[in-house]
This record gives sequence, structure tokens and C-alpha cells, in this order.
Amino acid sequence: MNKQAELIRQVSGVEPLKCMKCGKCSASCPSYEEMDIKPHQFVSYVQNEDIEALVASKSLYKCLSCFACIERCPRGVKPGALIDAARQVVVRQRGQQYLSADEIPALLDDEMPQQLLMSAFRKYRR
Amino acid sequence: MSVKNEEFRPVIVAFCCNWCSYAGADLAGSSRLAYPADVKIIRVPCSCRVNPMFILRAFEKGADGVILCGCHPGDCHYSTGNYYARRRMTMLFSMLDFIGVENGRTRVEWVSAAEGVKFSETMNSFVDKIRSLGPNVRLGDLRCKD
Amino acid sequence: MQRIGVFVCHCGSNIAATVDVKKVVEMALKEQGVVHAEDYPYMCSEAGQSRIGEAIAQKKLTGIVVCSCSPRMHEATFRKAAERYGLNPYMVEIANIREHCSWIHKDMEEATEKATILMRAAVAKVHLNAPLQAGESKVTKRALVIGGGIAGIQTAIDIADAGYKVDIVEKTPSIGGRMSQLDKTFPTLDCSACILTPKMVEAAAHENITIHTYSEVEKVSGFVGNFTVDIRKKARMVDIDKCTGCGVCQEKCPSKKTPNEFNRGLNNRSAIYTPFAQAIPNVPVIDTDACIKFKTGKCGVCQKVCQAGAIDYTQKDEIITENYGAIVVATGFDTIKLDQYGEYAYGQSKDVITSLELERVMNAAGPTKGHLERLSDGKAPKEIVFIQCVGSRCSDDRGKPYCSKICCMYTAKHAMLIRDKYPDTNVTVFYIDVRTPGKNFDEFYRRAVEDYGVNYIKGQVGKVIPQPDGSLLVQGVDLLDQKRIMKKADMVVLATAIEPNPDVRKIATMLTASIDTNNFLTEAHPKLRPVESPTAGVFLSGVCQGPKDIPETVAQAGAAAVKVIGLLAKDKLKTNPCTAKSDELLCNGCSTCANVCPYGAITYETKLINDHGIREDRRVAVVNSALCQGCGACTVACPSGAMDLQGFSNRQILAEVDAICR
Amino acid sequence: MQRLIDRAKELLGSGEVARVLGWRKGENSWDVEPAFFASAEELDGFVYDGFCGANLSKYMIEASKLEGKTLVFLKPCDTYSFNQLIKEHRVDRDKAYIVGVGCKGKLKIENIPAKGILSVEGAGYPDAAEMLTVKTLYGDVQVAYKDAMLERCHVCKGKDHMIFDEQIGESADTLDGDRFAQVAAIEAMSPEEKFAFFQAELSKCIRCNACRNVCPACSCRKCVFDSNKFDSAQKANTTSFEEKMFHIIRAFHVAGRCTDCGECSRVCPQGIPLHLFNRKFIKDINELYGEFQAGADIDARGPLTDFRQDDCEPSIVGKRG
Amino acid sequence: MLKIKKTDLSALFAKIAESNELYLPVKTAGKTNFAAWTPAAEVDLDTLKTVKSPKDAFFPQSEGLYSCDREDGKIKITAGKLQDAPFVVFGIRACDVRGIEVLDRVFLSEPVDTYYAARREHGILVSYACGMPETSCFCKVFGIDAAAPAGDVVIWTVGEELYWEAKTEKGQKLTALVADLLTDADGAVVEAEQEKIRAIIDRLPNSDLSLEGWGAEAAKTRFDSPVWEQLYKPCLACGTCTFVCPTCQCYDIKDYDTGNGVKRYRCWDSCMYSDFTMMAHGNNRTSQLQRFRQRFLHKLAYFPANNEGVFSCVGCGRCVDKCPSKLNIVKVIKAFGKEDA
Repeated sequence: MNKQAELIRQVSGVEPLKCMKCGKCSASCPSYEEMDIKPHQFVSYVQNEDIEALVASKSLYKCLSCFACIERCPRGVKPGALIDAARQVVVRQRGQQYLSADEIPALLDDEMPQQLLMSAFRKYRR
Repeated sequence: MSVKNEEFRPVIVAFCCNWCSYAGADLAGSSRLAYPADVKIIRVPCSCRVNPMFILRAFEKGADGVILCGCHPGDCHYSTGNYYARRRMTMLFSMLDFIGVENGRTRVEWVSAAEGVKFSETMNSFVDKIRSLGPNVRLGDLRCKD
Repeated sequence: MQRIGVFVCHCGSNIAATVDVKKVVEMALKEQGVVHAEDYPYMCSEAGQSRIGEAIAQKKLTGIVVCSCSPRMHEATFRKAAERYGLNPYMVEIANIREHCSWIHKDMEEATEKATILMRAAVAKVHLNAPLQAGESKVTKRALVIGGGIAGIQTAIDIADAGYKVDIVEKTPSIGGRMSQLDKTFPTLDCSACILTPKMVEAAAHENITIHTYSEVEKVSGFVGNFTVDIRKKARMVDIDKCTGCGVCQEKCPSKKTPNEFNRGLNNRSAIYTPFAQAIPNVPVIDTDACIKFKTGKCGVCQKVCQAGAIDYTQKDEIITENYGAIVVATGFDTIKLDQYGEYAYGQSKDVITSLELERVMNAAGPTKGHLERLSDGKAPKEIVFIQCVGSRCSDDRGKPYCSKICCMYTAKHAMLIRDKYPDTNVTVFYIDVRTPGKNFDEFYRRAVEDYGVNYIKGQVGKVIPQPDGSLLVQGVDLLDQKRIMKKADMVVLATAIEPNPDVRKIATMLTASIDTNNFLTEAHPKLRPVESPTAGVFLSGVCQGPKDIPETVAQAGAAAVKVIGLLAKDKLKTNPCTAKSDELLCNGCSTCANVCPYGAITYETKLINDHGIREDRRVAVVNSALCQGCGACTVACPSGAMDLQGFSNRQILAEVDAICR
Repeated sequence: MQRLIDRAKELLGSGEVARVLGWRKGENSWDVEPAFFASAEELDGFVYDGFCGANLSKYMIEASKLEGKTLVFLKPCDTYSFNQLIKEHRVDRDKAYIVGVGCKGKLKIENIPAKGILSVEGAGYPDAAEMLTVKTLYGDVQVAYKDAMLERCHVCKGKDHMIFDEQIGESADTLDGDRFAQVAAIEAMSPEEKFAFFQAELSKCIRCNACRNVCPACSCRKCVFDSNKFDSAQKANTTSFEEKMFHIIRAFHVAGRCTDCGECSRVCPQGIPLHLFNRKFIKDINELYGEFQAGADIDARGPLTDFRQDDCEPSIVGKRG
Repeated sequence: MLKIKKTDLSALFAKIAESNELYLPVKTAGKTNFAAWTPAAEVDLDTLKTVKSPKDAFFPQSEGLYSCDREDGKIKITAGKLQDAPFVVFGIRACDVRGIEVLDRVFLSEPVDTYYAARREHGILVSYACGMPETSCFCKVFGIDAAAPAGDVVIWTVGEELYWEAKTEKGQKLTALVADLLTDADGAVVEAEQEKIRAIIDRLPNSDLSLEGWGAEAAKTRFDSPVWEQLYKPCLACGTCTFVCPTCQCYDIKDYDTGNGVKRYRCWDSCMYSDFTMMAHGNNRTSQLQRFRQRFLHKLAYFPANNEGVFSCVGCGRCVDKCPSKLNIVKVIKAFGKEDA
């Protein structure tokens, strides 16, 4: 398996094969219109191991991490967790590994996407 | 036994449940699908009838390999028998492995009444495995050997 | 010491071509206890069987080994032959030297050697065989059907038509079940009541059927052919014999604020009520929780107005005990609760309803007298959205992992009926998959799309947002067009998942019938015994076994009835004597065996045991041989070896093992 | 200890219990025997200290047949065994008055590496010392309490009593080892090493049946090794196979029921680590079928009398590391 | 008096093993028992008490008596092989030598047990004085001197040397065999060692155990004593005491089905087992109390009654060490002593 796809699966704990393609994630998503790759497509991108495209997608930072898709998915597939993991891949590509919550304030700058910040908070609160 | 000085001829005991695997063996027979004569089948009502003591006893008395065949999980004639058998055999095989008995002397295979081909293939591969392992020396009772 | 005869069959050349049968005979004579051995071209022929007979007589044989084809083929033949010649049929063992030997080996020496070993194993086993007698138990020629829906009614009628007595136990005040709540039925769109009511009347009028409504099964004991069942007949407070069903009491009853269960709580009913007009029996019951007389002691209006004097406030629950030979479970289903599906606004808006509620709305006897209108303001809806798979195919704990099977079809039905009756109302269906296998089913769905212009959109709805103007905003996606959809609707209908009636768990426990993780009753075999429970004498009918529509339910009801008739037609049941048996001296009473028995055949008794002179009360396992099917799971679970299987005993199997390995 | 004696006298005096099941002083300070006490005078011989390793649960099978209630003292780990016996209907809960006693780890005299031991001081409860003073014919030595503890105390299941009517005394944390470390180490060996290891250990077995007879799970009225049901009756080992057969079957028979109380290893005169067999099964059960502790929950289904439809296949044995 | 350096012992063993089977204490997986010597064996002369007594050098835990085999429909009977080669039991302690003498009274009296007799004829005992007696020892009670054991050859260790003295003809033969490895020694060293040993034995807690009231009489006076009821309760009915005991001599005779025939063998049995002497009607001792009492009365009353007052306990103390419930013969003797007082 493609290493990055593997990583995304590991980080998110999501099994894309469980998806039955009902589209409820996209139907629930408040950022749907803004996205080029739609939430329900996240799953098939990971499944098809097309991580490059997924990572390049602007959807990555359009996702608000509201997790409506995770709450409502009838199969427990969690597209929101997938996109969160994809962002993690980007972070790692830049050579930055895990952050501790204490380090975050020092790293804040205006250019950092708010979404990344939000999901970092969610991640470390969990 | 008559053939002694030739190649290693293992003694293999196969426990087959009456409803699926024994019928599968019958189908292998009526389809003329050959497998080595080393395999001798004992008919039991269900795979769950097979006590781990039967398997140890076979090894004690000189068997080189023991295989248990039952209905596929979910298809048991008695609905749940093979589920119990599966756990029991997993435990027994794990213990045999733990005390240093070569892996592969025991096997469980699910063979339906329609799977004559699978039965024959299973027996062929099992006999091959046992032949490659050689005689069972770690579990036999010496008194049966002389 | 046994005197054993070995009979080696040539099976023409089927065996004799590869196995030296003479050599097998010669080897057999060297075996301990073998006093006779012979070969014959066709052992299964009349002549072959009579040779066995002669040998039994002349050599005083006590056991027989036939080396021939598979026991699955001719074991029964040779057992019967042995019995004919005065030997217990269970003293016969077969060595399978055809399917397991001659047919798969080419080398004569090798095949002969193997045949000899198989013969030896069978001889070793026969040494330990004991004569077994098939037990008998009598059959009570009366059946019990639990549940009075279409499944129960159909099963009861079919059994009754065959001439056997049947009792139906129904929990609610009337038989009829879910089908009586439906307006029309797919794929023919005929009126549900029109086809159900005649069945209900037929059941009620049938001389062989007794109906206990407003009753519940309280306790079950016994086993196949001999069940004893306690039935609680709840107090109706109305004398069923005196009541004429005039309905005056219900009109005059001052307590009219109780949600009407039959109409899914969409309107209210009186405290004394019959659930629906065609109810059978057409006799009301008093809901004592709602009745003013019962709550305050003051009222008694119904008693005053009842011309027949049928009202009796002193009635008490009554428990009757009946005996049955067979029990059919037909407890049906309910829709799941939607408390956890906040996103669909069910409960927030009166205009979001379930499909079953829509049935009542569309029905002339329903809360809106059959007019399609919004329950919030009574206005006619112009935009209706149907949402499929609400709670079905859901692997989280909010819903059910299975497909409810009937929703695709009834939604097409609803859509079609609405478009037909109200052509200016738009209907949109959000679906994940449309599943319409079945006779004329897909055609039906296509008609909804092609002839009635129902708008099907692939994509599950994300949420339903009630708007200030009273409308509903449905947020979804069209997955095929990759388009966000925000649809304003006047009414939303949810295709809610169905689940087995919650009471079934209690009933399954009483019957020792097994139940799966979704509370569906388990069938004895998923393919070959789909209407029987693994517990002998217990049969399954309708949705209690798995989701199904009316035609499937009726078909299964008939099948269950046939199985019951087949059982009741026997005067006595012959039981398989190869059953488990517990050695009381060794039994610890630990219950391990009962835990693995799939048939509930093992119970425990405290008995005075004389163990070589030591007398003490001990808890010991007792096997009911009528229930035991002889799988042997208990024998391995038993740590002390007290539990053994007759015909396949520990020592018999070990003797075979020893013979093969020596 | 005095609190235990006082409470026992009180309950005996009031007639609440007919007898007391506890431990009695022996010849030497470490020779503590399980004992029944029927009167206050007899209780003068009662002792509770670091040498009270014996699990009294099994004695309750016989005590359940006697008139009246028996006061039984159970350490936290003993209560698992008692629960399991209740589950198997071998003891009568109503015939037992259970006093859960605190435990600070139990000692094994063999673990004290000294010859000619005359007395061991410091094992008394409630204030067990950190160091034991051992007086011997050949001089005095000091041994850490921990070093003389039974193997099972190093992998203690915890300080909670699973069942009791009342509790007396404090327990100490003695857990300082990994319960499955030794099993895992053997699993990592080659088949030849495993075989050599068990061959050496089991060749010592003298088939005295102490392991079986002390085992609370081996409560069969007649053991399969004493009956002719499987033609397996034996009184002494005649070949190495029989040793293996006996111990494998015994472990299998108690699999899913064994609480890992460690009595088998405690009593083996040849010091065979018999608990390894049981722990191997427990480890497998935990890994393959989900965590299970026999005796923790009376209503839990034993793992070998239960199944899941998606259980692993037996072939997993060859595939796991 | 002869001696040998401890460091030369392997040479001694190798020499003996050239013409004799050699049994001596060997440590396997942490425990020491008598076993056949091999160059690889970890010989352990330091452990005072082997777990099992060396009695199975003469009376093995299980031994084949004869076998019946099927040959062409006929049955062939082959008798078990009698011991016909010399063997040496090296390092047997004083108590265990007395144990063998007790067994002699059982197996060498009429009818003579030929299997046992053959082993006794060919067996040579090299006994070993106990340098460091243990707390559980009470051999003195039975008149045994651990400093001067009986045997064909007696050995003592003093410092880094092992002293050797032949006591019988058999012993002299063995001495001659290994004479090259032995050197002359001063007997006074051994005498000093013996005094040291006896001094320790006098300090042992059970050396002054009184046997008053035991002997043939006890069968009558103590059979119905309520003390048994007190004593037996913790007994688990295992056979540990029996199987580690140097004098227990009960056995069972059993058949083993090999598939082609039967091997008849005898194996140790224990009067503690519930199926000991089990017959069709049941067991003649129905309760554990009776079985427990049997074992001790046999050692302390029935045996002396039939053997000129000789007890069949030798005070080795193995049961004291090994009983899982800490029951033992010392407790029994003391309990009756207290009862009498």
C-alpha cells in the first residue's frame, strides 16, 4: 500500500472500505460549496490512494473540522478524520513532527490557516 | 506395516463431521479425486464432538498428523458446534505450539458437502506438510513404537 | 465379549477392482472378536442382506461391520436389515471402503491396506457399541401461535385447515397486527384492510382456532410435542360474551386524551376503546391508566350507558394453562425510535413523519380521514421529501446494521399514490440504493419514476431544518450531479428502520430459542431450515425471523404451518437414540454442558446419589433425549467426562483412533 | 491478626457461623496449614501472616455440605476462585460468611536461600517487615520480604475482593512484574528450545497430583485421569508423553475457568512452573477473544463456552509471531 | 580411609560409569533428583535431600513386568528384563539407606519380588554422610546416625576433599576399581567431621521427638482417636508425601494397550488417593480421614507390628518439606504426644 495512504489510515483510524457511498457526509457539510473535492470523495481518494491530489486540494483547509460528517456517518467512516489526517501528512512533509499543546502558542502566526489551528486544538483536547 | 523401509509414510487421522466434511469426502470419492491413502477418516456427528484428548491420543498412539474438518462457520448442522470447535482447537494448537510441537501437525479446515475438490486438495496439502515435517517424535508414546 | 461378523462388499467392481476383498476378509478373521467374515458382490442387495441374516442366526452375531460404500448411502439399509434379523440396528457399523478408499486410490496393495485399517477401526468401534432404543414421546395435537398479525393468522388458518387445534395469543386488544395499520399494499396497490379483514374473520370463525387477545405468554415448559404454556389473559373490564360491540361506551367516555396507538399517536382515543373499526374481537377494553373510574373511583359512565351490561370493573388478570405440541413465534416488528436522529428534526416538526405514520395519514380511518395534509397546520403539502434508510444499514449504535428490506417498495408506493391523488404535489426521494428484487417490484419502482414523475435523488440527506415560515429545508447532495441541494419541503417522510418486536427477547428466553445480535430469532439452518428454530418444536413466522414483506411473510407462515402439521400428524415422536447421556456418578453439576447446548436439552436436578456406598444429594445434569440432537458439544465441554454421546462415545472414538494408529 | 480472631470468636459466639475456616500455626513459623476451627479455644492456634498462601476456596466445597455457615477468610486473589466455584455450583454462597482479608504478599520458604532454617521473623501481619530475619542452624541472614514472595504476588491481580461479607485488614501493592513476560519469552523461542525447556521441566514431574488436588478449578468429583472414560487413568507417569498429556489436558480443562491463583506452582514439590500452561491459555484468550478474568464476574460466559461468529481460525497459531 | 579431591570427582564418575550404571544426584531445571550420570549432567552433591528419594533405583516409579503381543492371531508373552548388570547409587544419605532396608523387609521376604531382588543384588550403595543437616531432619529419632551411614561404601566431604571408606565386599570391589584415583587419608579428620555433624543433629528441633505410644500397640489404642479428625482436614489427598517418601512401597499393576498388544506394568500408588484399592463395590476406605490414618498407622504401628518393631519412617523429613498443606508425620506424632500428656 501507498505509504501516505497507510499513514492516513493509521492516523485517522478510518477503514475506507466501510463506506457505502450514501453521501450523508457531503449532505451535512457546511463547506460543501467551497470544496473542490467533496467530503464523500475524501474516502474514495484515500481508498484509491490518490493522496497527492487530496493533499493538493483546497478542501484540506476548507474543512472547518465541525465533524458533522463524523457524527452523522451511518457507517462510522469519519471523512472529517481523514481530512484531519491528510493535514497531518502535510505537516509531516514539512518535517514537523508532533506538537505538544504547550508549544502551540509560540508557533502562532497570522499566516497559519485557522483550520489547522482548530483541528490541532481538537486533536490535543481529545 | 508392510511398507517400512521405503519413503516415510505418515499416519494421518482426519476427523470429519457427518453433515458437511464427511459428505465432502464422499463427493471427493465419487468424483475420483485422489489423495494419499495415509489419510484415514473418522466420522463424528459434529466438529464439536472432537475432544482435544482424541487428538493427543492419536499422537500418543503414533499418528504423525491430525486434521479436523467441519462445516463452514455459520453452516453447522447444529448451528453453533463448529464455533465451539474453532475456539477449542485454536487453544489446543496454540498449546502444542507452546510446548514445542512442530507447527502444522494439526490443522482445522472447513469443508462443505459440495467441496469434494477442496477436500481432496486439503488432504493432499496436509499430507505434503506432514511428509515435510517427518515422523512425529515429540508427542508419541515410546511403548507403541517397538 | 462381542461376536462380530464382517461383510465385505465388492460393489460390483467399484470396490473389488482396487481392493483385494478376499484379503480384507482374511485380515478381518484375525481381528479379536471377529467370528465370521465373508465377501459378496452386492451386500446391499436382497441376497446380500439375507446372507447377513443367515450369519446372524448361525454364528450368533452380536455386532456387524459392513465394509462397503458411505454410511450416508446405506447405513440405514443395513441397520434395517439387522433389525429384521433380530439384531439391534445400532450394533451395525460401516467401514467406508468405496468413497474413502477404492475410488480414490489406484494401487491395489495400498488400497487393500487402507481398507483393512478402516475395517479394523469399525470392528474396534463395534466392540464398544451398545444396543440403543429410539425413545418415544407423545404429541399433543394442538399448536400455539404467538402473535396475531398476518404471519400468525395465516399460520393458524393453515394449521386449522389441516384439522388441528390452534390457539393464537395476541398482546393487543385485536388481532390484525401491523398490516391492519397499512393503507394500501405494494405492488398491486390494493387496500390492506380489504385483503386482511377476511383473513381475520376466517380465523375468528374457524372451529379449530381459539383467539386469546389482550393476552401474553407467561411461562413455557416442556419440549417438542409436549409444551405446557401459561397464558396471562389481561383484564379487559368488558365481558367479551355480553358485549355487542355497539360502541356507545367509547362515544360517551369522558376520558379522550390518550394517544391512539393504532394511529401511531397522531390523534387521541377514549379510555375504553377498540383499536380500530374492524377489530376482532369487536369488544373494547378499558385502559385502566387512563380511565377516570380507575384513577379516582368516580365516573362509571360506560357502565351506565352499556345496554348489554358488559362492563365489569372487577375483572382480574387470569392465567390459563394449556398444552401444545408445537409453538410458532410470529411476534412481528416495530419501527425504531428516532430520538437519536436529531438531524432529521423528527419530534421538532410535526411535519416530519415516519412512513408508518404516513400510512395512517393516508388512510380513511386515520387522523386526517385520509386527506393528505400537514399535521402542523392542516394545509395540503405541495413539496414532499422522502428520506430512505433512516436507521437502516447503520453500523453505529444509533441504528441497525441490516437493510429493512421493505422501505424502497413502500416509498415508491407512497410516492405513486400521492402523485396519483394529488398531481400538483411534487415528490422527491433521497436514496442510497434502490433495492427492488421481487416479482413486479422493479417495474413498480420504474412506474413511480417514469409514469408518475417521482424525483429520485441519490444521496443521503444531511439534515432537515425547520424554517420560521413552517416549511422544512432539506439539505442534501445529488451525488450523481455533484450538486448541493437545498430543498424547501412542506412535509418530510422518513423510511424508518424496522426492528423485531422488543418483547421477542423475553419470549425467546422462555422458549430457549436463540436470538441474534439484532434480536431476530435464529433459524435452525439459514438455508435448509429457515422456518424452524434450533429448538425442536418451535417454528418461526414473519418478521421475527428477519425483515420481509407481506407476500414473503405469508409464504413463510404457510411453510411454518406445514412444519407444524408434519409434527402434529405424528402420534408419537421417535427420538434419535444417539443422544448425550450424563453419568451421574461423575457429574459435577457445574452447568458447563448446559452453556454450550444449542437446544436447551440439559437441565439440572438435585438427586440422592449412591456413589459406591457414599450417599449424598448432588446436583446432576439430566439430558432430555427428546430435545437432544446429538451434536456432542456438551461432551467436550464437560471437564470430568461425565457427559458422553451414545453411538459416538469417547471410548468408541478412541478405539477407532487406536485402531488406525496401530 | 487479632482482629480476625476476635471477629471469628464473635461470629462463632453469636451462632452466626458454625465453624471457621482459616490457617493454623504449624511446627515451624512457616508451616501454616489450612484448618477448621469449631470453638473459641481452638482459635488460639489461628494464624494469619505472610505464610498463609493456601487458597481456602476449595475447602468450601466440602464445607458447603455441612450444617450451618462457615466463616471463611479469603485473600483478594482467593475470591476469584470462590466466585468461579459459585458459578459452577460447587460451593453454596449461602453457606459461607466471607471475610475478605488484606494481603501484603505471600511467602514461599523455598525462596529463602538459606539452609537449616529455624525461624523466620518479620512475616507477621498486620505489620509485615520489609526485611525478614531468618535464624538458621548455620547463622542468621536477612532476606527482603519481596524476594521471598511467591511468583504470583509479583503479578498480583489487585487488592480488591471480588466477593465478601466484610473486609478486615489492609493490602499492599506487590505487583512489580509482567504477568505474561515468561510466557512471551517462551513463545519467542524456537520449537526446539520450547521442547527442550518443557522436556526438562516436565521430566521432573512425579505425578503426585498435588497440582490437581490443590487447584480450585480441578473440582471434579472424579478426574478424567482417575476414571476409565477416556482410558486415560494413570497413577504414575511411565513415559514423557504421559507427563505432557496430563499437564496439557489439565490446563485445557481449566482453560477459561482458571483464575491464575498460582496454587499449582506453589505446591509442586519439583518446582515445575505449572502456571505457565494456564497463563498461556489466559494470554491467548485475552489476545484472541478479549480480556477475560475468570472469577471476576459470576455472570460472564466462559470463553470456551462462548464464541463470536468472526473468531479467528485455528491457523492463526502458526501465523502469530 | 581413602580420599579424593572434589575437583577429581568427574574422573571418578567416568571411571565408575565405564563398567557400571551410575545414579547420583543431578540437578535438572533447578531441582535435584537421582538420575543416570552422563558427562553433561549437572551433578549436585551439595543438596542434602533430593526431591524424590533414591528408592526408585531399586523400586522404580513404573516398571514393565511383561508384555503380550499379537502375532498372527496368537499371543506371545515376553517377560520383563531383570537387572543383570552392576550399578552404583552414589551419594545416598543415611536415612535413605535405612529406607532401602525397610523396602528389603517388604520385597525380599517371601514371596520374594524378583525384580526388586535382582536390583538389590546388582546395586552398590555409596552412602554419603550429611555435612549440613536440615531443620526438617529427624532421623536420630529412629536411631539413624547421619554421620555414619550404612552402605557398601561411605563417603564424607571435609573441605575440598571427599573421604572414602569401603564397608562391605561389594564396596571393596568398587574401591579396587577406582583405586588409582584415591589416595590414603587420615581417619581422624573424618572422626572430627562426625562429631561436628552429631553436634548439629542434637540441635535440630525434632531430634528429641518421642515415639512413646507408637509401635504395634498404637493400632489398637490410637485407631479410634478423635485426633485424626483434627489432623486430616487440610489433606488434599494428593500423593506428594507418598511419592517423595523413601519407604512407601505400595504399587498398582496396570495394562497399557499398545494397539498390537498389552504391556503390563506396575507403578507407585498412594494410599492417599481416593481410588487406592478401588474395587467393584467401591473403596474399603471411604473417607480421606481413613486414608490419612492408614498412611501414618502403617508407618508407625502396622509395619513395626510385623517387623520386630522397626518403624517404616526414617525421619528424612521430605514430607515435612513438601506437603502442600504442611501436614506431616512429625505433626501427627506430636499431636498424639500432646493428647497423651
